[in-house]
Amino acid sequence: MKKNLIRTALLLLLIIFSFFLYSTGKIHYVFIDNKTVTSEDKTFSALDNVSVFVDKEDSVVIKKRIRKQFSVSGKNHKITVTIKDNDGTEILIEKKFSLKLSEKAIISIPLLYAGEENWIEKEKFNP
Amino acid sequence: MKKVILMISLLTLCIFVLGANFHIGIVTGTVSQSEDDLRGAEQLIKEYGEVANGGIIQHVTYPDQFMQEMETTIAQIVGLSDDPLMKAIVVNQAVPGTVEAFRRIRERRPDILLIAGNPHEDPGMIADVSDLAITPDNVARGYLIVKAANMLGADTFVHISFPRHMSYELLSRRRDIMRETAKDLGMKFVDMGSPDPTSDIGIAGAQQFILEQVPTWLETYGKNTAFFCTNDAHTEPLLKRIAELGGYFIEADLPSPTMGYPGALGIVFTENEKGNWPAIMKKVESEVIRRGGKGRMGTWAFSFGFSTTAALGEHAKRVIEGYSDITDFDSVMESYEKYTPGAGWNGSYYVDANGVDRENFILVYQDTYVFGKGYMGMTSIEVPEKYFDIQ
Amino acid sequence: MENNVILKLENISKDFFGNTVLTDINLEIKKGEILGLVGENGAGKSTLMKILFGLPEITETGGYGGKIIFDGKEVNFSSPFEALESGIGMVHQEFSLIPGFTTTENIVLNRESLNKNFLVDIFSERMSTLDREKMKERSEKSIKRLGVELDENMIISEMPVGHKQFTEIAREIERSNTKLLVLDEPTAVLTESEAEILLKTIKKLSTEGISIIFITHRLSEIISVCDTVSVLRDGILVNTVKTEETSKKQITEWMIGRKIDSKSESTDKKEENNQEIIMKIENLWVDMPGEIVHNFSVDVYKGEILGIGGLAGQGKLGIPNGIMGLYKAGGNVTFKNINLDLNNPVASLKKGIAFVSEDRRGIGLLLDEPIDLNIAFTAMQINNDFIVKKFGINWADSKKIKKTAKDYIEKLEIKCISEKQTTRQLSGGNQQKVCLARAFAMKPEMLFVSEPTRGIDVGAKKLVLDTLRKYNREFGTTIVMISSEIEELRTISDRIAIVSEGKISGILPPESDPVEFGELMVGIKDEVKQ
Amino acid sequence: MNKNLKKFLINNAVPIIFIVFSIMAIPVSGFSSDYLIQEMIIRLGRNSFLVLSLLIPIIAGMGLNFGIVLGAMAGQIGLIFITDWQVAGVSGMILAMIISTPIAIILGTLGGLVLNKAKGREMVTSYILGFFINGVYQLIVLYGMGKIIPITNKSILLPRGYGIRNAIDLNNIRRVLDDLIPLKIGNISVPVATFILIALLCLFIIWFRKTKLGQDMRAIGQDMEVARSSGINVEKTRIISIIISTILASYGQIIFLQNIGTMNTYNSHEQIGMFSIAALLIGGASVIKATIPNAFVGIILFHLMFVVSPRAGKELIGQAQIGEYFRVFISYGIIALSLALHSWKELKEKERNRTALRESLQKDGKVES
Repeated sequence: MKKNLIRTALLLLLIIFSFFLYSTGKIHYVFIDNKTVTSEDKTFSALDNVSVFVDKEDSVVIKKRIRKQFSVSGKNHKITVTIKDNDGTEILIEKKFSLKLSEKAIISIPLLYAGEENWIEKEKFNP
Repeated sequence: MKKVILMISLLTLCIFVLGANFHIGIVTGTVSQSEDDLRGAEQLIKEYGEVANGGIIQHVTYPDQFMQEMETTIAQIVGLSDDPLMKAIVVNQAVPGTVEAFRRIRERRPDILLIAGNPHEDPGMIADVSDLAITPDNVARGYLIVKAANMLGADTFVHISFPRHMSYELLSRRRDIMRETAKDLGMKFVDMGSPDPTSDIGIAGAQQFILEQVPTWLETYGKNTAFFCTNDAHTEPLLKRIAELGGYFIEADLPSPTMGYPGALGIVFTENEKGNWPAIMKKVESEVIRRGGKGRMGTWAFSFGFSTTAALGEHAKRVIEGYSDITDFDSVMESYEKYTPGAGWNGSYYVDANGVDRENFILVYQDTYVFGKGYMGMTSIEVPEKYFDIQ
Repeated sequence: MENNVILKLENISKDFFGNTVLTDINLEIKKGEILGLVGENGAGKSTLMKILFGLPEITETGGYGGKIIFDGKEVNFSSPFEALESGIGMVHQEFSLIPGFTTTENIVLNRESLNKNFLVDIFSERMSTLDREKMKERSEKSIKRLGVELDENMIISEMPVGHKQFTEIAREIERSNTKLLVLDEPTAVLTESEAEILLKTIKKLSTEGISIIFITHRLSEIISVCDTVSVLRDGILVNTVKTEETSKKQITEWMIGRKIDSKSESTDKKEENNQEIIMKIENLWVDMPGEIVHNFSVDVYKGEILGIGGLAGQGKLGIPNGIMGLYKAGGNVTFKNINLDLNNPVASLKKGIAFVSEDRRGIGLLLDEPIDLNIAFTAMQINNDFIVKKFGINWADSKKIKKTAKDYIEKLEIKCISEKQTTRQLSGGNQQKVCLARAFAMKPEMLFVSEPTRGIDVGAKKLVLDTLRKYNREFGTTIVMISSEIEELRTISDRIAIVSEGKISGILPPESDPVEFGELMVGIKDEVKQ
Repeated sequence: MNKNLKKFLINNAVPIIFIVFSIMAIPVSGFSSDYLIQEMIIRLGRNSFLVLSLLIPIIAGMGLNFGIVLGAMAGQIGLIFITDWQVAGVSGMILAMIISTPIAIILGTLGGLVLNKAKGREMVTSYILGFFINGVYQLIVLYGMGKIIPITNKSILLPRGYGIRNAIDLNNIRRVLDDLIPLKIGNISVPVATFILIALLCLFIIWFRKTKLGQDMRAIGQDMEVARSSGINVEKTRIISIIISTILASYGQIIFLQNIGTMNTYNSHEQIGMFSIAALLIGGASVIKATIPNAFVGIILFHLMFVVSPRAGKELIGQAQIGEYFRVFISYGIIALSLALHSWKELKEKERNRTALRESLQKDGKVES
């Protein structure tokens, strides 16, 4: 009897632990677009010399009209964008965002650069 | 004494070739698994010499049982990066394990160009880790093979495969495109199952199955039936029966005049002919015509395996020497044409399911050659856009 | 008085599919009593013990009849573990020890002292670790109780045989509740000094109140240690008496039982006393499964018929099989003063020694070949008989083969349609005759015949024996005949050697008292007569 | 020859032959020592768990458990699930282990039950059992997944909507354990966390041998009938030993694949049993006795041969494919050799035991010499 009690408790603990593992390990996709977009009748054109990294991954150069994909695990994330202007000055943009278990994010560099509110779009994700 | 002379001649050779201070690693299957790939490597060795003899080509092979012995495949490919002069590694075919091997090489030697021919692993995976990947354009071919069959006069199209192959995304996608094309061209499409030669039934059993079934199929669907099979082992018995009994065979999954034809028609090549594609074509063509397969049976005039190994090696050399860019489509086509005089090539970039562009993943195809008829000019036919959207 | 009885067997009977092996056995053992249980092999001792222990093979074959009352309660054990639980310990004939374990590990086998840990609560008791200290203590205590010297850290497989026996007993008495201990031939493998210690131990245990059933073939041990002795014969309890009221001779008579004329019908005795030795066997050992010969020495005289008898499994069958090279053997065997190459069947055959095996269907006959070829086969192979040379090639001389076969068919009265009949179709007796014919066809100087009458009917038996004797008398062939039936040996042999525990326990003339044979068979060493 | 030396040579014939082969082949192959050492460290980390999982059934006298293929399949099913759910990192790996455990227990029980019906022929039976379960595995993964078992991730699902793809990218958990605690000595990186896990497993095995269960297994391994007559539940204990082995193998396969980074859904497990057993045998183990050092020595020698022989063959003969054939010849030839040597060793052992028996009988005066 005592044994069964201990076993049940341990099993429950294991299941809770599994859920914990699931939530900390769950992958989210972050798509980053460097494409010209039109938002509220304004056009934000794609940028040159953009490099991006999300969380601690290595930085990636995103050419014009290209979409790149990042995968990150966990809830809270940080995106760091480095943009080199035509005159050679570097602009660094850092943003934090968090995602629910089944969400993916689409981030638009031109919108982010322009400081627009809707730089990030979160969608329900069905792989 | 002999040894001394050998040593001296080797040394002199070394001095001569030292000008090119880089090596290119080529990984292929063995003769028993994929002879043409290996012949491509031999072609490169003939041209540029072997590392052991002071040349630039280092050739190794992956295991015959590559599905089970992935560890060895990885070790073989990674082993090449142990050479500090190694500047490019070409794996053709890029069997499972190549992705991981490339990842490992990237970590230790980011300077090495990694090129994959005909990858077996998922396109997305290989595109992530390699500098360049090339595979037959099964999307375009899905349309073009059926189209060619239609042009020759076939009214039914039979696609022969088995679940393991259908678990390869590009293969099953091609099947779906073929089905769609057949429908659009007003042909009947049959999706035929067959035993997997790597299963317990073995190659012999799988071939027996084809030998026994083709006459029945021809009876059921009529003489104007074109056949296509995804497996190399199935090709030989299929060709044998088609030559005897009728039906159409446009091209093999990995088309080559040496694919299936020699075994099916009992053609033996001399040592000189091996790797000499015009001579091989001549011999195969005359035999096919003699057996009455004129205008019904086709292939690519140059083996895809052979031309890919050779062309990728050549392309790698050009890139290292600074003559071209690794993802330069035209340069790749040029390299192909260098080894396939007379045959046309075409292709496109790969776009994955998320719409992400893969600039380093090129899909290519060669013009179809029908024996007794010549090139079909398939490379100049535009493939309608809608077929690219079939996932 | 009744309270003192620890075990009572009432009317125990048992049959295996209609084959009665035990009839109405009644036995009683008191607390602290030592009961000797004797009987020939196959008399039913082991079946009785199996019933007592509730072995599955008993229940699977229909159970037993009668009642067992142990410690005042009627019991019917369904497994040996239940028997062990209630306090009956058993020391087996074969060592029931784990060879790679130490003495201690064996003594406390499956009753180890344990240290608990947290995993026990999650999984089971078996996750506890062993408490080696305590285990050692327990085994030391148990060894002390036995009163013997045993190294508790020694690996069993490196131990002398005697110590293994003690380890087994120590294990049984380590169980705190053991009230009755069954010892199945514990002294069979011991040296005399070891056996003495064991007997002392048994006495000691009985004074501590443990009752003991002592099964042995050594009657002197029964006399010296047991309080009572029970004799089993052919499944019947012949007698139970106090040991002080009986003698070895009496016990042996009960065991052997059959009333036979002490004068055998053997008549045709050879007059001349030929003492020329044709084969000298010294220290022969043979590694034949179930018939291990340890150290067998005997001289075979030219022209005699030497009978070799003994209980089953004592090694008599191993002798010819070893000499003929069918099983691995060693020792010195000389044939006509020349050393015989053991482990080489052809060498023995080439020297003119033939063998009619007890395994007729296995190695004796080519079952799918005709009679004539069977008869000629060995002679063709070994002596190049029945062979004609034509064009430089050896051909079988079919005419001669046919003639010889017909000859033997007639002489031995082999019942068959023709000499071309395959031997598979023949009856057992006739197959045996073909085997003999084949041996005769080789014209051997010496012939080993192993169990020639096994499985054939009485008429055929007589014929086979007569043939052997006739052949011996006519050609002067030396014959060594191995048989389980002493009577058979007595009718034909000139001398009879009895084998016990792999070596010779004595040689007797055929007219000796059957009791003497019996005594030799069960290995009463001190009464060996030449 | 000295008797002890001879005995030593006979007992260690297999590793000695391998060492000799390796010593000859290493210089010929032309690999740098850095590369070889790195490769051996990777392979130790990758394979040790699998090879060590063979030890417990050997203790229980069940021989070499080809049935670890069952465990490998359980591990792969765990990996399929975490890939489907997109759980990455160490969390993903541990989750895969948790998922694979009940599957391994079921498969292990099944395996144990079958092996109990085939006492004395465990090795062949477990080998065949691997094939049988492989069929079931294929059925589940190729038809069940996506149809009955919900799989949502399109990237691992076949385009037809059910069944798992031929190859699964394990990038999510690729090398997470190996790189958990990074350590680089010179040019060589050491998977510290993996080695810690392996060390823990070794400690577990050592501890396990001291438990009551371990003692029972040893007893059963030496003499099943005696163990049974002493009241040990032989059948159950044997099943437990197979279950433990299967669970360990499933973890082993997960560790193996996290290092490899890709999973051949239908083939990755197939050669696991064969190669692990070969490695163990080459390490000097036998069907009845295997130690932890045997496992490590075996992995190093076997994989050294595997890495070195293709290149050695190529350099010797000059043709790339000959290298591959040379490797196949050497590797499989040596597995055959080690099995043959093993049975030869057993024969010698038996002969020696018999002589010893005779000698001891003589000593005891049962047989006068």
